[in-house]
Amino acid sequence: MDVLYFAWVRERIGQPKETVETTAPTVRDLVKELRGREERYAAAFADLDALRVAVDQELTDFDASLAGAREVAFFPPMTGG
Amino acid sequence: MDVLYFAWVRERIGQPKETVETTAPTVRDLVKELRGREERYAAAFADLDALRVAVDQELTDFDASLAGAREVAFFPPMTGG
Amino acid sequence: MDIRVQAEPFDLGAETAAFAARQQGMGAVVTFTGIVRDPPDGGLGAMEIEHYPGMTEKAISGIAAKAATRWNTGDILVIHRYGRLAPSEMIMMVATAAVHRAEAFQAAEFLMDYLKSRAPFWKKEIGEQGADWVAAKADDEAALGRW
Amino acid sequence: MDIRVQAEPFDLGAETAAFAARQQGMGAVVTFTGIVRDPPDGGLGAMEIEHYPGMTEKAISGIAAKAATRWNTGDILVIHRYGRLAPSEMIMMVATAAVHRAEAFQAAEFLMDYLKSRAPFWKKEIGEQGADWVAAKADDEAALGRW
Repeated sequence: MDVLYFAWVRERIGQPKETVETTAPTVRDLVKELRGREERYAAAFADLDALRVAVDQELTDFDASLAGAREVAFFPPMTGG
Repeated sequence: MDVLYFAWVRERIGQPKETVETTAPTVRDLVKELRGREERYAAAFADLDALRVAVDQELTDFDASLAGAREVAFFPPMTGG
Repeated sequence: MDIRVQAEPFDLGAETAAFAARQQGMGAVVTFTGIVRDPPDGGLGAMEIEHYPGMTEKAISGIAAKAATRWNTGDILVIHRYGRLAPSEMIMMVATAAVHRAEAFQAAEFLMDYLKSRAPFWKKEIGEQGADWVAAKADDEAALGRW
Repeated sequence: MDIRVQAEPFDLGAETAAFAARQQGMGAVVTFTGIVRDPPDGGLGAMEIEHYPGMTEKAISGIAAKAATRWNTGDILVIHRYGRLAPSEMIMMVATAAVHRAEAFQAAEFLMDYLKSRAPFWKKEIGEQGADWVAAKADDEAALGRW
């Protein structure tokens, strides 16, 4: 599964994209796995309220299923316009 | 005093402007005088709710004083924009 | 404040670009353009716009000054035409600038609501069957209530 | 529907004029333009806009489609830039057309409210003292509540 990071999440993780082998059933489970990996993940995912998530380029929430997902992206609240 | 007419008021009166000698203290008194003149005035001023008035180019109401006024204009509700 | 009442057409693109370019420290520009509609039934041949020279400029300046005080706008542009206009011709435009988007939108809507009902213009629709003065809408008068 | 996500500048005047010219039977055109502000204290050196290629276009198309359904708009144009922008450069624009003015204004405000908080763009302000990601405002999230 491709995992993408944007804005300060990308800066904390230190890369824009990586491929992750996971059987995590939901986004929240994936976040738990990533947090356990390295300090930079724990830092990036410290406060889920400050984060948003998209699965296959659709905005969703942390309880969303990852069944069949090809791409998950984590980022702060958007500031377009 | 110059009296101006616009839109369908101008069409009913048959002219855009005339000079009127009057001592009418208010717009309403002036309207009474004009109504008494000729049928075309009575027709134009039949329904005051359908009319608006400006004294010296400021929108006002029919009870406005004419003391010192140089120009009075009668017209239907505006449809700009 | 740039207020123009004219018979001539105006160049919406050039006016919008020039307006945006001359703003300083503004984050938002809003424009509104009113166009003579060509209804599907093809009834409208032309629109004739009458106005009250002298009072028109004063009334629009007063409306723009109120908007500028209320929303701390950067600048305001109003161009309004009079005379005979064909379908799809532009009748008028306003442009507003402000630091934030909500202010620019509100100032533009305020200007439009007041121009509709408080600036001395009258529209006449000229069709094949004759000509009719456009009646003021209760909605337009009611719209002023929100400001 | 014309949606463009690009690094290049756009020509506000030409886009606005072309948009208005291609509408049929519409009485109202509204445009909004967002500009990089140059604050009075001169702190802002540049703005860097990051986005999520692929999702950005999808998200904007979805927002525009919602607006078009809700207000029966004539057409919708959205141009949004990414990359590094200097103060007074234009960040983005939207244009809407509708039969009546209220619909054109509402569609444009709806687009802006949703673009602010639901399209995957992130702004970073780059000053002399360093760079900071712009924080999302509670106001912007709250603005969605009105639709």
